[in-house]
Amino acid sequence: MMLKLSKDKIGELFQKLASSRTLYLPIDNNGQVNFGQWTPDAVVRLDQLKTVKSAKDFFFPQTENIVAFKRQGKDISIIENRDQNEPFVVFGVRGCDARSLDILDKVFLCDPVDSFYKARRENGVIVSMACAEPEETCFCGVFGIDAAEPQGDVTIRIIGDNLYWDGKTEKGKALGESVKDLLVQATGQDLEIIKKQDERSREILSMLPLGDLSLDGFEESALLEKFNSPLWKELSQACVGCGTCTYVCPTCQCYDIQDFDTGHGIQRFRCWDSCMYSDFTLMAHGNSRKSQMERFRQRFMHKLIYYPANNDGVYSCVGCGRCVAKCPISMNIAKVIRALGVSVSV
Amino acid sequence: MPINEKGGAFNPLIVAFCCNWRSYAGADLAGSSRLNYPVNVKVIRVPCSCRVNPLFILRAFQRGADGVIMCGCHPGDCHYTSGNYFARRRTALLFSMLDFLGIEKGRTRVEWVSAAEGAKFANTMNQFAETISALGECKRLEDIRCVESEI
Amino acid sequence: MHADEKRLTEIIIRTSGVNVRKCMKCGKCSATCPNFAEMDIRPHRFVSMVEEGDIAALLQSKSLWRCLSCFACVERCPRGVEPAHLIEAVRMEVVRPQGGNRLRPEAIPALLDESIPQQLIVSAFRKYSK
Amino acid sequence: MRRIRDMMRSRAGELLREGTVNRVLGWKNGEFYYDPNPAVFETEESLDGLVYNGFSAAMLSKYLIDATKKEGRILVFLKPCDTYSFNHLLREHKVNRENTYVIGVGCDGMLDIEKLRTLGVKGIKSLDENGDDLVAHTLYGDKTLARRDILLEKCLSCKGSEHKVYDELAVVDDPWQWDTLDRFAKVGELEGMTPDERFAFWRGELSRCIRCNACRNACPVCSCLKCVFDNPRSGVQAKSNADSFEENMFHIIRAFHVAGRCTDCGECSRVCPQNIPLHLLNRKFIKDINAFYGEYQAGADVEGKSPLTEYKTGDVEPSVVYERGGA
Amino acid sequence: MQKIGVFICWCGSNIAATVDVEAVAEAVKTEPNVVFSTNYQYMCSEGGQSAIRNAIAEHGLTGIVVCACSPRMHEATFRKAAAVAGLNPYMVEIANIREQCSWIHKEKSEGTEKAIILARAAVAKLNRNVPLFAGESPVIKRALVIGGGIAGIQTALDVADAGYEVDIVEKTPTIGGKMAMLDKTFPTLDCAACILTPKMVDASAHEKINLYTYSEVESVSGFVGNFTVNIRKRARAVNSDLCTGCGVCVEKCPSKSAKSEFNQGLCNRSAIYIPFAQAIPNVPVIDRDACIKFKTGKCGICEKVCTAKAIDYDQEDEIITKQYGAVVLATGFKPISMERYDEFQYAQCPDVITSLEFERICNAAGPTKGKVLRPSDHEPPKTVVFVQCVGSRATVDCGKTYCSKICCMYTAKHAMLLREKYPDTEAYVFYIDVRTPGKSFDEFYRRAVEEYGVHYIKGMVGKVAEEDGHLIVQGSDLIADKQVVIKADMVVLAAAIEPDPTARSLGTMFTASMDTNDFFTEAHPKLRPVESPTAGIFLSGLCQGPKDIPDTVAQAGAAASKVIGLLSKDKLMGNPCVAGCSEPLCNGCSSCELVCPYGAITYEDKMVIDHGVRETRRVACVNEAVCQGCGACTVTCPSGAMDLKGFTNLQIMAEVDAICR
Repeated sequence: MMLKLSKDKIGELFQKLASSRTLYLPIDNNGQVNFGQWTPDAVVRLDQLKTVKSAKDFFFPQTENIVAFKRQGKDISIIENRDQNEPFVVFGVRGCDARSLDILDKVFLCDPVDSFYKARRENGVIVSMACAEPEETCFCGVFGIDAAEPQGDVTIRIIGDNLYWDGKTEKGKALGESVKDLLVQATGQDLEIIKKQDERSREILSMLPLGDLSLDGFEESALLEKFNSPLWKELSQACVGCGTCTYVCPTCQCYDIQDFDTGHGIQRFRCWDSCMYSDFTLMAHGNSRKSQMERFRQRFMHKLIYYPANNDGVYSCVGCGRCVAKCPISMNIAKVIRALGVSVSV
Repeated sequence: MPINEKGGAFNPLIVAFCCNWRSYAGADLAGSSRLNYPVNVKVIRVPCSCRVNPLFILRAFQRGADGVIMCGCHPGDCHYTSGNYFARRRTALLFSMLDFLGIEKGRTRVEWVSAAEGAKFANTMNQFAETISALGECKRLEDIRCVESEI
Repeated sequence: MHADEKRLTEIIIRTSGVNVRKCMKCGKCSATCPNFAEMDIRPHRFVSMVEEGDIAALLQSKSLWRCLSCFACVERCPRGVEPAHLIEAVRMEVVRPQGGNRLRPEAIPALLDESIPQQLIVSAFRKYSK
Repeated sequence: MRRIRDMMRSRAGELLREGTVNRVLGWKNGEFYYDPNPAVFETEESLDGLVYNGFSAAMLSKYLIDATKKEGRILVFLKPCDTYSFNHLLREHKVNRENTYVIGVGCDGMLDIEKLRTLGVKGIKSLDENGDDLVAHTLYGDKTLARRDILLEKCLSCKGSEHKVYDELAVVDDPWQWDTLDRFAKVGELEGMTPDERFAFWRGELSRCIRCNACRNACPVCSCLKCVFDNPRSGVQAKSNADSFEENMFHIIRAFHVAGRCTDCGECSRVCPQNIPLHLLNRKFIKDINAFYGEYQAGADVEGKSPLTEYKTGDVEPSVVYERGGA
Repeated sequence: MQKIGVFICWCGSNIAATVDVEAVAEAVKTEPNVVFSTNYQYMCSEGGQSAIRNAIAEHGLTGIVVCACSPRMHEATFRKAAAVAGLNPYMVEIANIREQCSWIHKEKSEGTEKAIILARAAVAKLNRNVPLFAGESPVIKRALVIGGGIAGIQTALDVADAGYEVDIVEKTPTIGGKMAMLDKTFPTLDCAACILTPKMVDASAHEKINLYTYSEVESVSGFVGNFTVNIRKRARAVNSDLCTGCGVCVEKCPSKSAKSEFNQGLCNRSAIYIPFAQAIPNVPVIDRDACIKFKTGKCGICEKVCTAKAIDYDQEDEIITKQYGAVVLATGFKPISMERYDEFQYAQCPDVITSLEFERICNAAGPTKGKVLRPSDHEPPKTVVFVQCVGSRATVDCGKTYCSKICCMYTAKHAMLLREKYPDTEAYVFYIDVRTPGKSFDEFYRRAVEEYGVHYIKGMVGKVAEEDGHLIVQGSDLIADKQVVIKADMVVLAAAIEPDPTARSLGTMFTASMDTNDFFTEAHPKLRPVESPTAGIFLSGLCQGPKDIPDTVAQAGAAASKVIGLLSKDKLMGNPCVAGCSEPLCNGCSSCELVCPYGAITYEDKMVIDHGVRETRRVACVNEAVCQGCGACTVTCPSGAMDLKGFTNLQIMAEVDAICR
């Protein structure tokens, strides 16, 4: 059932949503837009196509404390930190990010289940948002994502003066119920407008320059051939080994677990790791991937071959294009797909 | 007496890095002359002021220090001839940077104290402790993970 | 020592800014004093008497009015004690409490003399009137 | 810049052919006009992919640390500001000058794609550069822009068109010129604020930090084989921005470690995915160094000591910091 | 995993009165790896040390923390005790709970709390300690003495007599120093020259002593046992090997208008000169500023008259590089300048002189051949006023805050000699105090008063004015409470003495610390009075503080015995707390090399194994014998490759953490 709300009442909507749970949505901090907690004076930027970081933070935060060890005299007590039961809404998630959660689910919800992640998934409601003006860096279509009508618990579209609210799942419908005073039934004319908008969006999406990227050749059977490709050396030469691509990526899921000595005890936390880092998977004997080329290769092999091989052919990339936009030296997955994909098909 | 957020009397924590040859000896002299200075001042002995790494200073603030003071030989009188000259440049720049980041500049200090200046050491510590008491708890460079109640 | 003298000693030490304990009793102040013969209490004794709090005698001293304020003693003292400032401070204690304006503006024209510099009048006015 | 690109291609071809060099380090064209990436070209044919335009900002000096360890001589293209970093690396014995052939390339100022986007230009496929006039071809039509409006922050206070080190030059007689700004203006503005305002400013900026290490890894001065922040045995290792302290600590220490060495190349701010003005930290140190110890430009030459490895007996006391106004 | 024992000292009541030692012992038991803790009345006593030794054996301790007085006091004691029990001495940490805790705090609760924190910090540091082993370095069996006055000569003779080579570097053309300028010495009144010149001859004739006169130390490197010193031997323009010391050149020299330094400028000397008759070496030197040949190129008379052909105008300064195991500073003193004391008219009246000038006037070899005559008109004075404490004990202007110590005695001597030679001459002494602590000193002063009738007036001189060829001295007589005016013919000022100005640069060169008055400081004011805090540097004579000749000679001997003690060792155990470079982390950037004050760091290309990767890298190498352990390199190293043993980054951070916990 399509509902709608006049755009000038959007503040009331946020107020209402935030009254019963934490509301996260794109907020401007000195020109940079990231998902953040809504406050009445926050600068909300729903027009921003891409937040710098993705929405994965709310389910798989950059750092989280997992357990603490407290020292009293010579005794050590263990303190659990599992209190992720706060309900929250992430509002304005684009199609790519919405899809990325499926990819993370496959990692964190398979056995053994990551209880921290699971708790957050259960407590979080995704309000996704349709893209009307995609950018040249977008290539979600390559992974079968329809940015004009993204998945999510609720999907919204902002067209003209209206916000259209489409509750899709039980969770989404329940959320709609909690703000039903603000929403009215969309008319037939509205549905017409929506249809037209979706068509226009899809037309632009089809014209995107990266839309022609082909994933042919990234099959499991080509694993060794890809692994041994001489192109990795050439492609990785520019890589400076920073973690930008992995940290802005909505699907990167590697983490490290470290201990922090607080002086009163030990706080064990997990934090994002990046396969681009020289200390990634560093072990006592050293690093299993000694060169940046090996680390660079790992990232793309994982996204394009290892992951799909283990997950029914689903690639660990949603084509959000953040890495395309943010890489300091403009090396990215699009260039990798272009270089390696073509080399096989030729 | 300033009151901290927890409602108790504010007892500032002051870390003093003292070079072994002059300032630490000056602190000893303050002791053997029975010159009082606040119990809040805790001295860490380093061979020379040039051994004081900015990491140590930030570490102290991270762990809840409210003020950090570095004492060394008077310029020109370094046991190692030039260590304090390097330390002087390093601290001038580092403390200027902390000020630039909005850390109250009263929280850092450099003082040259010779082995004969027990009284100067005690006076310096008294003054510094007063300054820090007036500034109150250091929040801006504190690491919340190190606050005891957080764990 | 009388409570009053004690209070006066403190005032004199405070207003003069002199630390009488720095004196090492070398007598160079008196040795250098150009008006030594006229002084009943000599600069070096002035210092020790303030140190002892013997203010009553100082208040009566002729030296208060015979000190030329030449500051030779201040200049020569090897310990920076500044006896002349002490004398000045005691003098002010005598002048000020004795009440009222000892120099009234209307009295000035009569005092005027070609040879008296203007500064002297101004300085006297500052000292002797309230 | 197209003229310079042509010169680069032809000279690179000649040098490869005559065997003076066996590799060429330059910028390779990408998917769009604005995303050339640093690349090594080993054959004359591959030089067709060599580009040089307003988006060749990525500095090539740091790549030479590894590249010059390899056999043979490598040709590198350095913009004027890149030569300072190259000199700095020479000073610290990080690159092998003998294995390097430097062509100094002229520069019209590099462009900031973020600024273009902020100006509302979306879906940029390519650009035409012609002096001050730029035309962006986008998914949503063409847009005309002025070059001066979208220059990278670091280029607004350009150090000048002089190359500090080179074997030969590829420059034009009539480069596009622009007015540069006082590089310390923003630092001065911050210094003029109250400590509370400064704290609020930096908290706002640094709170965006995601500890991706791009600033560090792109920095030509941060060339440690293993950074203290990556070393589990250093006692200060920190992989995540666990809290505000870590953000402060990382950036203060990073700025301190490059103090007196930073060439003010501005790469840290350019590469920051969160657009944190990190260069201001470095410029604060440079401004203080200039004020306390005399003007110093790291990378202007190869010899001599840097401000933190020398001293004068009459140096200012650290109390100079406290004597400046403010609380 | 360490096993740490903690020992808390009461220091009698010094600690125990303000620190609850039981509570400290109890509190530290919960610290990581602490397996034992106890307290004892005097930890440094044999009983305390044996308690430590026993606990080490009984509990298998791997490290100990002693909570006691300053580590500057007893760290060495406890390290030795640990070593006896088989523990590495660097597994000992001291928590200073006396000087930095019990003595500065009054409240027992506060003191106890702080002592616990300090103990905790020491335990935290100790948990990061590793055994350290000192390197050895050889001892060069030769000493350098800087300064050829009585202090330097005596030290050199004593060291040389023990069989070690000694070089004396003296900046003037002769050894002898200030003592050579003196007439008689108090309180025995024996002639200074008579007792000094034999020693000068001994020094020059001693086969183990080598003199470098007219020479200065140019630069120094190295460390205790192995200093390398560059000595600049200035050109005399006279070949010492050829010169016979006949003195014809001095006689014939036409330029005779230079002031005689030896005679305090009271008379002139020639451009080529021997400072005084008994000078050693007896070789003239050409004063290039006064010499006509050097100024105009003409003259050359000395060269013509020299039968030995010793004159060499082209002679150049020579740099001599030698190695020494020990260095003795004996740089001496000079009277302060009287130029700024306008009240005494020193600069204006030639008859106002300093005591040292008076010495020369009294001396038979002096400008007046021993007759006391006024410099202005060469008439014998009828009345002489001596003024003591000129510039001493003064806190203002150009004065010195300290007592110059020798003035009371030499002034009594001067007045006495004057009255003895000229009974008709009146002598007045203005004094603030007369200080005569010394054997037969007060008797000497009383003799001057009682037997020789010297007038002692308690008070200071305020003014000296010239009037009709006399000096009108106006001073205080504090006992009579009157101002006295004396019509004198000569005024003698007992000027304060100060360290020789060359001491400052030598102090910097040798890293010998100085006090605010530029006297060298001793390693301990009472227990190590002849050693500088810098190892291998010893102090002799007035460069350490004002003293008279017997004290100087005694100190010179003491310094010599310390030098002999050092040189008698074949090897020195080094300080193991030195810098070390972790090669896999080193970037080869050279920053550490640039800041090292000792040149202890060099760079080498080395094969480095870094996490299984083998490559040749340019890495820093520390010369452990040269490194003194300041740590400048550790902070300048961005990657943390450089660390300082005994004070590692992790150790100091552990202390910070423990204190801030």
